[in-house]
Amino acid sequence: PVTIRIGAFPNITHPQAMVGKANGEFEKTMGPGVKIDWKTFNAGPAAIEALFAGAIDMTYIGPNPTITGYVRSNGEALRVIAGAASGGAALIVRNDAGIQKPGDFHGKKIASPQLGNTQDVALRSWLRANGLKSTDKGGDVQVIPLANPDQLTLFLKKQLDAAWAPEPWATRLIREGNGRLFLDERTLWPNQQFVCANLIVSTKFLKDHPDLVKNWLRAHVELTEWINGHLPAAKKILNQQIQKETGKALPDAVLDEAFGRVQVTYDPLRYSLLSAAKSAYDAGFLGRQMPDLSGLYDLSLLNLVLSEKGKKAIQ
Amino acid sequence: MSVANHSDLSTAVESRAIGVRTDHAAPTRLQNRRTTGRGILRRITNQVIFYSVLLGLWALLAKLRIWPPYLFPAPWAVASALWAGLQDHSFLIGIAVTMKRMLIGYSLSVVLGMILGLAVASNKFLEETLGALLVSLQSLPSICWVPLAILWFGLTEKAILFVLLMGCILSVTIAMEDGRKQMPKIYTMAGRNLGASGFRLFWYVMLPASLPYIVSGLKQGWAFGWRSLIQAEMIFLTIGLGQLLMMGRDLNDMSQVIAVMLMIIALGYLVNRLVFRTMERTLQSRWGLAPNA
Amino acid sequence: MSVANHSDLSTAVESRAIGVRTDHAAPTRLQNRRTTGRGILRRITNQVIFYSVLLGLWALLAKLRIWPPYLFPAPWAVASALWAGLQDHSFLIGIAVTMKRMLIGYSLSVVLGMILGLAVASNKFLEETLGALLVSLQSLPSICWVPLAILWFGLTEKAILFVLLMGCILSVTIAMEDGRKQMPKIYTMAGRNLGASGFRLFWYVMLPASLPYIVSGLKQGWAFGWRSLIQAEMIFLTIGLGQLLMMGRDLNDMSQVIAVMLMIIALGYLVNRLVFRTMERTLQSRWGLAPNA
Amino acid sequence: MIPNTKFVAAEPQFPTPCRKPVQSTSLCGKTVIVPIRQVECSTPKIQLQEVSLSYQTDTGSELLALDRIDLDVHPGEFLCIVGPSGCGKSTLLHLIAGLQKPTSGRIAMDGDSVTAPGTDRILIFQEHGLFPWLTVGQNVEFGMKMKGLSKAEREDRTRHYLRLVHLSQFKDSRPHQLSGGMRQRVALARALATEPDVLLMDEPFAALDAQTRDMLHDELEKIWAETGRTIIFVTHNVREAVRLGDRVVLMSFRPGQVKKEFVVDLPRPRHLEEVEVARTAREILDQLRDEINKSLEAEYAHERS
Amino acid sequence: MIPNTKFVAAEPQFPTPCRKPVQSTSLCGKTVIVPIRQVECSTPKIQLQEVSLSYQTDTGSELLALDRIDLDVHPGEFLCIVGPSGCGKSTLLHLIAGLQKPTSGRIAMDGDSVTAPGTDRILIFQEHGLFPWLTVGQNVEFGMKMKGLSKAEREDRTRHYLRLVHLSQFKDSRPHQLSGGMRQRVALARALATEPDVLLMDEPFAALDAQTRDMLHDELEKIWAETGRTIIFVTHNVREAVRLGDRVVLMSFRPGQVKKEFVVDLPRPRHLEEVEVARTAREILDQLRDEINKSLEAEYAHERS
Ligand SMILES: Nc1ncnc2c1ncn2[C@@H]1O[C@H](COP(=O)(O)OP(=O)(O)OP(=O)(O)O)[C@@H](O)[C@H]1O
Ligand SMILES: Nc1ncnc2c1ncn2[C@@H]1O[C@H](COP(=O)(O)OP(=O)(O)OP(=O)(O)O)[C@@H](O)[C@H]1O
Ligand SMILES: [Mg+2]
Ligand SMILES: [Mg+2]
Repeated sequence: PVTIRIGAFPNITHPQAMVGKANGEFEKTMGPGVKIDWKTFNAGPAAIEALFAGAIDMTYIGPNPTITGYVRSNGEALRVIAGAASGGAALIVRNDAGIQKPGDFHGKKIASPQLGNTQDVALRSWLRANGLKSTDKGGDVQVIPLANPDQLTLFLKKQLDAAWAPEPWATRLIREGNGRLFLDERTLWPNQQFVCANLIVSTKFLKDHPDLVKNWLRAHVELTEWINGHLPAAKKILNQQIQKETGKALPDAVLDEAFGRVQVTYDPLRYSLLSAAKSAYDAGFLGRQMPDLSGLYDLSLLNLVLSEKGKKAIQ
Repeated sequence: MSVANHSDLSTAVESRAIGVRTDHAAPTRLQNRRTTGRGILRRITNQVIFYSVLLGLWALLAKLRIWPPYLFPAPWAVASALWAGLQDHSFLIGIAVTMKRMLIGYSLSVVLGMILGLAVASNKFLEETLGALLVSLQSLPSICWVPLAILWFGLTEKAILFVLLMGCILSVTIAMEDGRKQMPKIYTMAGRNLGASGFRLFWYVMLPASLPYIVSGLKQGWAFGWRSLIQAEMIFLTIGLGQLLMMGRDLNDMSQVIAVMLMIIALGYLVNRLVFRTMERTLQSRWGLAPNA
Repeated sequence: MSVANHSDLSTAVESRAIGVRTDHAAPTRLQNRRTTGRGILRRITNQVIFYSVLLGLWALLAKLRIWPPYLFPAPWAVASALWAGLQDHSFLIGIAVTMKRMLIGYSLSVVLGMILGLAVASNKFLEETLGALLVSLQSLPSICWVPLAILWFGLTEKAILFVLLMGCILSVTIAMEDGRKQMPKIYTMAGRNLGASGFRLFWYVMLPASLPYIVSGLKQGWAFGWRSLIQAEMIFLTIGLGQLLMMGRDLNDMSQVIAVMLMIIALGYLVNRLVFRTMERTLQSRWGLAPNA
Repeated sequence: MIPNTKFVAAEPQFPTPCRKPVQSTSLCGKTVIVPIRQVECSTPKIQLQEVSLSYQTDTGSELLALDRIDLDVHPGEFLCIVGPSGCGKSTLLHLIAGLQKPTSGRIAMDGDSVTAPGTDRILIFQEHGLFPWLTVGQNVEFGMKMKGLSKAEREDRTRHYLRLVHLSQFKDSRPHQLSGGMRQRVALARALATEPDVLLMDEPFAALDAQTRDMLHDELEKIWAETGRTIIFVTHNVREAVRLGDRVVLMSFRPGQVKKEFVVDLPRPRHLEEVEVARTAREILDQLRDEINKSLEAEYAHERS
Repeated sequence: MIPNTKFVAAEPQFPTPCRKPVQSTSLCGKTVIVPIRQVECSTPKIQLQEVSLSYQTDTGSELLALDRIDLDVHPGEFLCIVGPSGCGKSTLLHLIAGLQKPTSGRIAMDGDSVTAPGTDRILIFQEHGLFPWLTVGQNVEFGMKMKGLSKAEREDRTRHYLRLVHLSQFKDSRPHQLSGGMRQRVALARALATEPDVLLMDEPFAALDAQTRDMLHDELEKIWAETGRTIIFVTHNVREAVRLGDRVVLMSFRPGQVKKEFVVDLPRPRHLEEVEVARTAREILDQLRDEINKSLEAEYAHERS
């Protein structure tokens, strides 16, 4: 039998993977001839590394690792074949930091989870859009790349004023770190939609096993629809799976609030990724030349699946 | 009279023992004293006192709520995390998996490290080239080996073992080299004079002569390996203590982090007591080295 | 005749030197041989050959494209990354910042490690309690100290130093303990007999007597510390080699990762050659220990 | 050469004559050492009462090295100990030095129990025990430094005692650069330099050539006579014991016991090659022979078993 | 006791008489050792030609330890070397053993240059050099194991030689559990057990009591007589040298040179306390005294400078 090796994070932004893993949807769709080998990651670069090395065939992953992976391999290594989730990031400020409006960020410390990652890029472009400058660009706003758990600690120590954080950390910063929602990133985008996770496949696997990929996409789309149709049940399964993999479930309140800012979708929201890439390039993360991302998407299989189901194709 | 005097003497000496290490008794005699019921009792009492005080201090700090409890959890919170983890077997499985990896990887490292050490020791060319490189390689953090590991072994157990290996193999090799460099000249002279040369000189003379260093290196290698393994598990996110630690951290669950840390410490303590202490003791009593008390 | 014979002899001995280390000449004499022009020349030739072969192999593998170049970059790709990093000074600044931290943190560790070692050595109670704990603590990966560091020191240099300290202080302490345990009994006996006791016994006898171990421990401590520092820098993401490494990794830029690794190796090599080798040499020639060649 | 010598063989508990420091008087440029005898005696300098020591071997069995030793050493006495190899001579000195603790019995110095080493009793180890990390000069200085002597004083004495053992030229050498005999002499200088009340010497001249040893005998005797120090001197050379000692204690083969004591009543200075010294030595040797035979018997008994 | 003894003092290059192995014949239950003299001589067993060695000291200056030594040792000869402490005796043995390399000159064994240690020349180190990680028995076995002897043979010989040095009971002890003299005897047994062509002995009996030493003298002489081995024996005890040697080489004080050779032509077995042995020894001692005086002069010269 063939084996599909697929990566995912035990995280609410990878809902199809978590729910599908839990209820066996993928096994059902792929049939008995296919063995599914799940690999767990908790950071994009490691997943890309594994994809490069041929250790996995597909993975659910955020947009920025996708871009760097594509650019680093000169467009050789991977293709985006579907979206997974949208939204799920927010700018949180500490209640007693005295921040009411963008202008108040002068001289403040803002954290992002990782240099050059999705939130980091979004933060930097938002700052620029609001006429603020980070210290490394000669301004007075300090952008500090810092792991999410450490952001919470520093919120409590009052050494950090704000953070651009993904879910569920945004919610936790609000609930446990005396934080306040300053900006939901969705408000910055058309249709309140921007990609926060998509499904990528290694080019080689896509070429060798288009049928398998297509089957996978079928399950993926079905799961997406099921989740959107059965939100409470889906959330429960999602949380159980997270608990299974991480040893700890999210508190229900956190789950509800966090998931409220996430939308499950199979649309890769191409425009949002391209605009994020532009921002990343502007911030200096993608080298000297704006990379050509025209070959990044291969949505033909997704569209086949959608048309089978009588749904609108995605360009 | 002699009885009275004797007890006089022994208390006098006993009381001195609180000062700097006194080795006025032969090692065998000291071991004797150590294995007496009284000695063990005293040691256990000391340890109970010490750890109780530590625990009390921790409880006090937690009670005072200088730091919020999710950053500085109280002992009972950690205890309940520990209990929960043990209840649902996740900790036990983690320990089992991690220990299994450690045992395999460490044994491999020791064997390979010794072979490497032998190669470097027995070949002038290798020593001048590879030898110098090895020490420098040792300062690379384990994360550097992760891409190579994935490249060569994929996301398998082997990759984790590789990272672990790269973490501790060099400790063993370097300890062997140190032992060889610092060992008294008379041993190799006597060995060569009695007809040992080449491999046999290494095996029968240089290796045993540098045993004290090798034991020290094995100890350090164990620590290095353990750290590398935990880190590898954190990166690869496969079952194990490293994953539990990472999850605790990712979820900002300090009770779990500390519970896992306690387990790591306890395991380290156990291995040290059961394995390395025994090795040291044997060495000391056989070689007649300074007793450890 | 004596001249002819002499050269006969010396070549005979020279050719033997390719086999297992022969220490038939006194250390001082050997050092002499080593510092002769011919010896140095040969060593350099050896090293040039070795590293050229390594480089050639790497280039070959890269050329064959067994692995994709974005994962296994060619030497020239790494060279250009290195060049770029040096050009825009980011590497130089990284090295400077990291080395500064390392020097401060390492010196602190050595001093504190020795004090800790002394405390453990001089107090039976501490030895039985703290002593056992220390070895176990050593197996905790540095990441465990990060939450505590942030909690206590916030986002400051101090936090990084703390992580570094926790990484290598124990190596020094443990090496001191090992040295004390494995040192020949006669030294403490002679010292006590001549009136040394308490602190002075430690300082004037036990410490120098365990110097060979301490040097070994300092070496291992340096490696431990270096790893911890890099990891701390990766987590705190402040300027430094760790950050450069992390950025390379986050951006999946293997050329940069390898370039930074090469810099770390080169620094390790330099420090080892300049500092630790010298210490070992001095020790060997003073104590008349087995020469290293 | 010197006719009026006397030799007394004594049972272990024989009340040995007690000596005050001898006086040395200069006679025609040559120092003649004349012991002054006293009948009345203060407390012994060193007193061993029923001292036993047993080592535990790896196999768990016990090896009784010293068996109920009773011994009094008087202030200013020069006591020599001889006995077969492995009879416990070194162990005995370690006990007196306070480096080991007896399994039973009591050791007292000036009436006080010995529980730890002290600078009043300096031991010269059989295997020298020089510190390899110090130069020869620093080794000699070590004990004085521990005693807190001033730098000038230390340097003075170092110079003096290194010269005494003929090693001035090697002040800055390392111990490993010396020959076996030279190391022994450094150890001797190191011990003498601290100028202790009691000197415990464990075969200090074993590795020396006859000439050097003769000269050191003279020097040691002179120091002893001039300072009134108490010396316990272990040697395997019976003649040397007779040459130097006021009293020679013969120890028995395992377990080490005091087999016999001999008071050597020959006038000083004596000479190793003297007839009287030789005769006395032969007397002791005969007794020693019995002990060795016992050791042989033990050996053959073990063979047979 | 034995009247017909002869003593010849010889200049260094004096052609020493060459010996074949002596024969031992049993006479009324006592072994009498009779040397057989030969005038014709094959190649020397060991030949030193203009051998010099200098050590470099820390300060960079050189210390000339051996200065152009010329020495032939004949097959089956028992050669003793005496000399003042620090004159280079141990260094000389190390050179012959191949453990050190001369600064200049040539050392040959059976005509071949010596460049490395070999099992045909076994050295007993002055500081024993036992392996602390092996038991006494394993230490003795070590050389035989390296030679590839069978287990049974090894055990046999170990038993035999341990018994020879009276240490059968300590077969399973560790070296650190032995007394100084016992360690020396183990080292002796270890060297003898490999049964080498040439035995190099560096003060092997220095730490032994008179009786034990006497017995080991007898044993050594017997082994030598029975096997025809060549022995180079360093000692500081001139009498011992005369007791054992066919020839005694006196070395001069730094730099070590062959000052004089003495052929000892006394019938064997000799005894340490014999008058003739004593007389010969005194003769050598007188020469030694000159050397010591030189060392004293060097000492005082250094003092003054
Ligand atoms: N650490 C030890 N463990 C066990 N036995 C020991 C130890 N040290 C000494 N012995 C035993 O104690 C006995 C006496 O040893 P000691 O060194 O006192 O003898 P000695 O009289 O000094 O002999 P020598 O003249 O050979 O130096 C010996 O039989 C020896 O085997
Ligand atoms: N490793 C060394 N480095 C420098 N000098 C040395 C070294 N070893 C020995 N020497 C010097 O060489 C000389 C001869 O030493 P050696 O050990 O051969 O003397 P020896 O005749 O055996 O004396 P002893 O009778 O005291 O054992 C001594 O003066 C000594 O200081
Ligand atoms: Mg002794
Ligand atoms: Mg010598």
